[in-house]
Amino acid sequence: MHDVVLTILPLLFGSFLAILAGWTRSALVYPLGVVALALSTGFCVKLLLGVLSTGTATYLLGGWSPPWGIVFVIDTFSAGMMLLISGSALLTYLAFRAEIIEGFAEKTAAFVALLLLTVAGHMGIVATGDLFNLYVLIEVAALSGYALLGYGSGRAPLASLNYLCVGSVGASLYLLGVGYLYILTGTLNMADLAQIMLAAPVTASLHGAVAVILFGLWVKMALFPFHGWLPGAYAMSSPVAAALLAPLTTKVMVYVVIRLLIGVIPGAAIPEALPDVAMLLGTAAIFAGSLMAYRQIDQRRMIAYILVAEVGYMVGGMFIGNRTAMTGAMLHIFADALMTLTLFLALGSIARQRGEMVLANMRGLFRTMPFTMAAFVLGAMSMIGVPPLFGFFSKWYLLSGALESGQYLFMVGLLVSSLVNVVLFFRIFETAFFDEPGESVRDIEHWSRVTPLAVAAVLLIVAGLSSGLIVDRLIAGIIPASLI
Amino acid sequence: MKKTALLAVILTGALLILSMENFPSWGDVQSPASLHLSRHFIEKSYEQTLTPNLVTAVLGDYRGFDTMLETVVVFTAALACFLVIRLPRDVCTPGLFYYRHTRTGLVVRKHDACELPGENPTFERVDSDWPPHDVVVVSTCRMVIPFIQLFGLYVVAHGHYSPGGGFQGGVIFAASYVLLAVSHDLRTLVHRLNERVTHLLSAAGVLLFFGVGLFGMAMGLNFLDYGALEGVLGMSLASGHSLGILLVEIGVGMTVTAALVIIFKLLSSRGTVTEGL
Amino acid sequence: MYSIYSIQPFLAVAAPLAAVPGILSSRSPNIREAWSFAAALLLLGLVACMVPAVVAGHTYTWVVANVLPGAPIAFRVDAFGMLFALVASSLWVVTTLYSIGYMRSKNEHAQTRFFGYFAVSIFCAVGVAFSANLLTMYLFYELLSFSTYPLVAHHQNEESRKAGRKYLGFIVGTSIGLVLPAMVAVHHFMGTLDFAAGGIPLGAIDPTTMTVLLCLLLFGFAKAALMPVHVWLPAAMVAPTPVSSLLHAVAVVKVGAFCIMRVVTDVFGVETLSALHLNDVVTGAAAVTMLAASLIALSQDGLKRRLAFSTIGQLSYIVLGAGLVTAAGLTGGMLHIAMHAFGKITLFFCAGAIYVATGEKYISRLNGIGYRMPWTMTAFLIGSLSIIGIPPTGGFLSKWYLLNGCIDTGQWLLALTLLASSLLNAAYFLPIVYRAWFCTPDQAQHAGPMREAPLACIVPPLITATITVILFFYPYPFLNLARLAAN
Amino acid sequence: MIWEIKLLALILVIVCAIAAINAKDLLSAAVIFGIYSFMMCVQWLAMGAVDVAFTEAAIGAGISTALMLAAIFRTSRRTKD
Amino acid sequence: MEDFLTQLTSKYNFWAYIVLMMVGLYAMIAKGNLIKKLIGLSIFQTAIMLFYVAIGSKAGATIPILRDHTLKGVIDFVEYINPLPHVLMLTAIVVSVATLGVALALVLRVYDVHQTLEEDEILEKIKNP
Repeated sequence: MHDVVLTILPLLFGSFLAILAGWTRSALVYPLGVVALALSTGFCVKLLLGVLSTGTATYLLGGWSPPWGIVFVIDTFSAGMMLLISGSALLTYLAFRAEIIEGFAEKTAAFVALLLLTVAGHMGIVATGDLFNLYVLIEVAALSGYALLGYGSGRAPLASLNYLCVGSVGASLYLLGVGYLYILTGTLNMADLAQIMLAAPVTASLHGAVAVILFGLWVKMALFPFHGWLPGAYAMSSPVAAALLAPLTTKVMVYVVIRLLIGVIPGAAIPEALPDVAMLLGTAAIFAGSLMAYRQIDQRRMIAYILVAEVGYMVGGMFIGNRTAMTGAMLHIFADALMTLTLFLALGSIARQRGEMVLANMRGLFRTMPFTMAAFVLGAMSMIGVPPLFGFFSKWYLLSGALESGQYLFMVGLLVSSLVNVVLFFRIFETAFFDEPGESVRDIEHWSRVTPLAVAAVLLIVAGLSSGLIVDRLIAGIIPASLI
Repeated sequence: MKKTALLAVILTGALLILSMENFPSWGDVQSPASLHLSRHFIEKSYEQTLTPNLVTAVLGDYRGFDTMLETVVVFTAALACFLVIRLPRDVCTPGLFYYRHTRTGLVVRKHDACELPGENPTFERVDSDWPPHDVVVVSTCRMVIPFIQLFGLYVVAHGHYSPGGGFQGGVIFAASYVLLAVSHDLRTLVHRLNERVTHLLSAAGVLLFFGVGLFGMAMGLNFLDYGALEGVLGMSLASGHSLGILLVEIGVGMTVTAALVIIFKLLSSRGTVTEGL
Repeated sequence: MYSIYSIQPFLAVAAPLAAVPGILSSRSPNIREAWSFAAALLLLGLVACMVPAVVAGHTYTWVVANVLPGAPIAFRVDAFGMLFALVASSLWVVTTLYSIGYMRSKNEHAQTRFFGYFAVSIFCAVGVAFSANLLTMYLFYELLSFSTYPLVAHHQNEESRKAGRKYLGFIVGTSIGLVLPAMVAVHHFMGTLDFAAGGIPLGAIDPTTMTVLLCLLLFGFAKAALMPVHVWLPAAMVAPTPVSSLLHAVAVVKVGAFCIMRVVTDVFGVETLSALHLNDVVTGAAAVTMLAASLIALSQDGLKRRLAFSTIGQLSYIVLGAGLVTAAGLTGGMLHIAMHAFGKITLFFCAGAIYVATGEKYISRLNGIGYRMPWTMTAFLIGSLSIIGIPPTGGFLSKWYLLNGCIDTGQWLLALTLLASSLLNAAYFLPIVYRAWFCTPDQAQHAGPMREAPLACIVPPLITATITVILFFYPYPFLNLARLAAN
Repeated sequence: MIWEIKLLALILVIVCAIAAINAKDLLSAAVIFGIYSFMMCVQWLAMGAVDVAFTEAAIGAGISTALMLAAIFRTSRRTKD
Repeated sequence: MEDFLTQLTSKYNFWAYIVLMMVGLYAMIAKGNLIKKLIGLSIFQTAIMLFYVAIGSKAGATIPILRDHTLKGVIDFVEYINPLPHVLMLTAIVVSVATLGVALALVLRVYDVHQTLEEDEILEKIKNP
């Protein structure tokens, strides 16, 4: 009965306890985080199974029924998202054990607490059924994210500050849009709002409200041309924070937009020009992201730019306006999160051995770190879109959907970005394969780092092979029948 | 750059103004915003929570989860500041120590820290970059601060009946400490409320909130359902809710106080938490 | 004729893959190569087990995962797939033997990696052979591209880096850029990618789109090396010889040709293509490639490069057979997959043996080598005869069927092209044989008594040469399968 | 409250906002920002939002300004625009 | 004109929020000083709060604290201002101060690294260290 909320409570509780433990028994901090994340993941699995068998689960927080109180609403898709978030956070947390314990000294407790809070925030964003609660959760997730990304030497604080400014404006715009909707409908609950909006007259203000909300969320998800903060934030920060947040932040925002589009905002309320603008921006994001990625020297920055392109994939997919493309966008959330996780985990392991992530530092990696590189190759192949890895199938749906609606430019964008990804990743592979590692290089692969990475990489294959199942059980039931 | 910015801003503004076309006019009693949810809150909340201040009732009870997260945000901000700017302890020892002769106001500089006798000090330690010291300010603040803190407590406790609540009270309480730091020096504040205490207090505040929520779950109700307090001390359902709000507000107050003090300490001492504004 | 739902195809495909952990974890070379052999024999056995049922006209199917609507990852063994799998698996055994000899005597580095990826490549090739739909085929096609990259770039020097780049650039670029959108489009129009569906019915897609799709798929499967996407093939010759033989005789290029054959027969459908006269596109591209490649081959001095251009030309025979869309033509094309494989692998083995024994790579330096390496050069002669198409070698049969196919449909121009190309084949192979036996050695090391390459390098070409001859007299498993598939 | 006064307060808010972002000295910018927050608080009081006004007075005009001053004290007052 | 004036008077609070918001946004985009940017951000956020509070207002209603005489009887919703926007804005204010705190912390770190708060100077220093 409490499964819905129990997915998030361990994280919150864990973060409070981590602070208490940090000032009393600091050895307990790291295990506490493991327990919290593992509990959360466990409850997510339970929740997913429950939702699969009994349908959408609703939880009334404070016992007040909607629309007066705040509710959590979990359907199959969001249950999958919850599992994705907590699972990927758990893997990251386990993989970076050494960094978390050693790298932060007396700040470990604060770091662990913030990490748990940001995961809780992201999960809450997925779960909540209340527009304003969503805003608060966005801020919980973002604020702790700023801190995690801002911790570091050199340019990390500046990048994070940049992110903070852009992110706050995005969240504020979202808040403004919610205010518009509230003044027009008088409610904040999503289900209630959907009901009222169906009957509400379609006016310029309604269009304005929807446009402002979507605009704000686009800013938050780093859609081109609002992507400026993303590469810096992920490339400058500590590898832990990057590996934790890169798979989550943009994807969760994409999830929010999808949820609003398919569950709350009726088609008539979307301004007519908006889908076209979105397609334009999405396509532009793909081209610009690929181009910029090609020009990067730092490999983390390069992958961050690929993320910009991937956001373009998803935004394009959801605004194409047919069922196939929407399925593709939703599937790509999972796919992109998993492959980003794999890549960043692998890069984190490599960075620990080799320092700065420039191409020259990746010599001979295939020989010295074979398992890490194998996982990296899988992640890269998935980004390129090689079957049977997960990335191929979401790309397939997107291509197919674009073809259905005659969005040929978007199709070209998808293919070009795949090809650019081939070039980008094979640059790395070539260096790692052909060049000899330097004399002084002594790479160590420890099982505790390789295991989470291997799990993530194997998941790419497993999820790819079961993508039909994922679409059938998790996604197909969520897309309204009216979307053809 | 500036011109483009101006143009973009004006364009956005114009679009936003256009989009207000269909808003109900300002102060319209029959606008949807005043009818749907808010009508229910105004008419039912006293009956359900026994709290005349509607804002407190909605904030603490109907939207209690929001409030909890909001507290978590403040808690997060404190941790974030700690993570970002707190310097490692071994770096925090200053190279020079300044001592002031209390009678004459002369300042002495030393390379090592001195043991200062606790009773009747002839010398006191001062910050390296905040030497002025005014008796009037110090004495006034010393007198005012207790009253400010008392007022803060009042605001927390009286939130049910008048404007106020955990946030406002907590902020006022924190402000009193800021005043202490400004009028004396940061070391005095750190001496009263050291880092460990503030961190534990901030965690304890959210934990109190959380605990009220968990109590609801333990009694077989939903998370944060204050109805679980019904029967505790022989309370009715509505006064259980009222009590729940009070407990929660206390938790909020604790966290907000502690968190703001943490942030202020860190910012004003640039992460050393020894000397500062 | 019925379909058997059985895990056998899956087991057969997975057999080489199962050996990979064994190969990688082996401590000593002997154990490692024992794994390779075991897997090769196991694969051959598993494939052979299915032969009787397939020859009888049945098919095996096995669904691995339902990934996309109308396009699961699934295996299906039919006559054509069986033909290719039989070629690939039987040649793997021989190639393994040869690799052991070659790699050990050249003292190559990273042999474990070599054998590991070798097994993966065969896994992919068999996967392509047994695919039940275009998606599965694409899957294994892509995997094959990536898993052969470390083999092509085995030497890890600047030259192989460039070659690897070219190789991947062409193969992956075309498969993602051309095949993927075409596949999506076919799926969009038809709702399925299954080969069993028997092609696109006439009128389902308008002719212009059909033409575009056909071109995309024809040039997208760049492994078939139709001009102008053949550039990768000569470049990839920097690989060690066993790789070249695997790549250019068995796995890679044949996979490309196989894919095109599949596309023509099972995706578009023979009737539809001939009704729309789209087969002319296929035959046209094939004919041009055939002549151009043969002409270029004439001017090559590097032995392996000449063989490479010969391969490009020979692959077009297969594509031509597909484009003829008659029973005889298709039979000829499919049969040519087998015949050319045995013939060409013999030649590559010989080239490798020469290199192992003497270090020579250029034709102009092979004068008189026949006396030093008589066995090798005999095998070479038989292989060349087969490629040219002179009886009693298997190559004659496939060319015979192809010619028949041309004449059946009255395409005299194509028939002439075929004959001209055969003449050119003779023109670039026979001089080598002539030099070997009838020129006086101008290098001192070629003179003197017989000094052959190690036994492991000599036996495989002799085996394949023998098979080439046997196939002329007894071509039945392959011929039956090809006939079955063509009808 | 009389609407003229409300309007005046509103105009004052806007003036303070513009002044705060244009001040040539960060310290004065921060102080003007404090005044801005306080005027905003008066606005809200005029609209009957007592709780919000109270909070804004304590947080916006009080703690925010204090934090900003602390930060400026620890960095620099200089600004180019 | 008449229309416009009635529009203006009936919605002048909404107009004011837009002006403030644009002032804040302008500062965020055009100002190079990091603290100025943060002031802009705060103005931006308070503008939105002003908008929300304006939503809640009702002509002729009083503050949302129930008066004693109505506690026992029937409560008429017309008498009290809509409390919900106030609740939301309380949260938003706290969020904004939290954001400000974190932002200032980051500003301090930036200053530690680059010794300046001007964006163009920082970029200059990054380019030619």
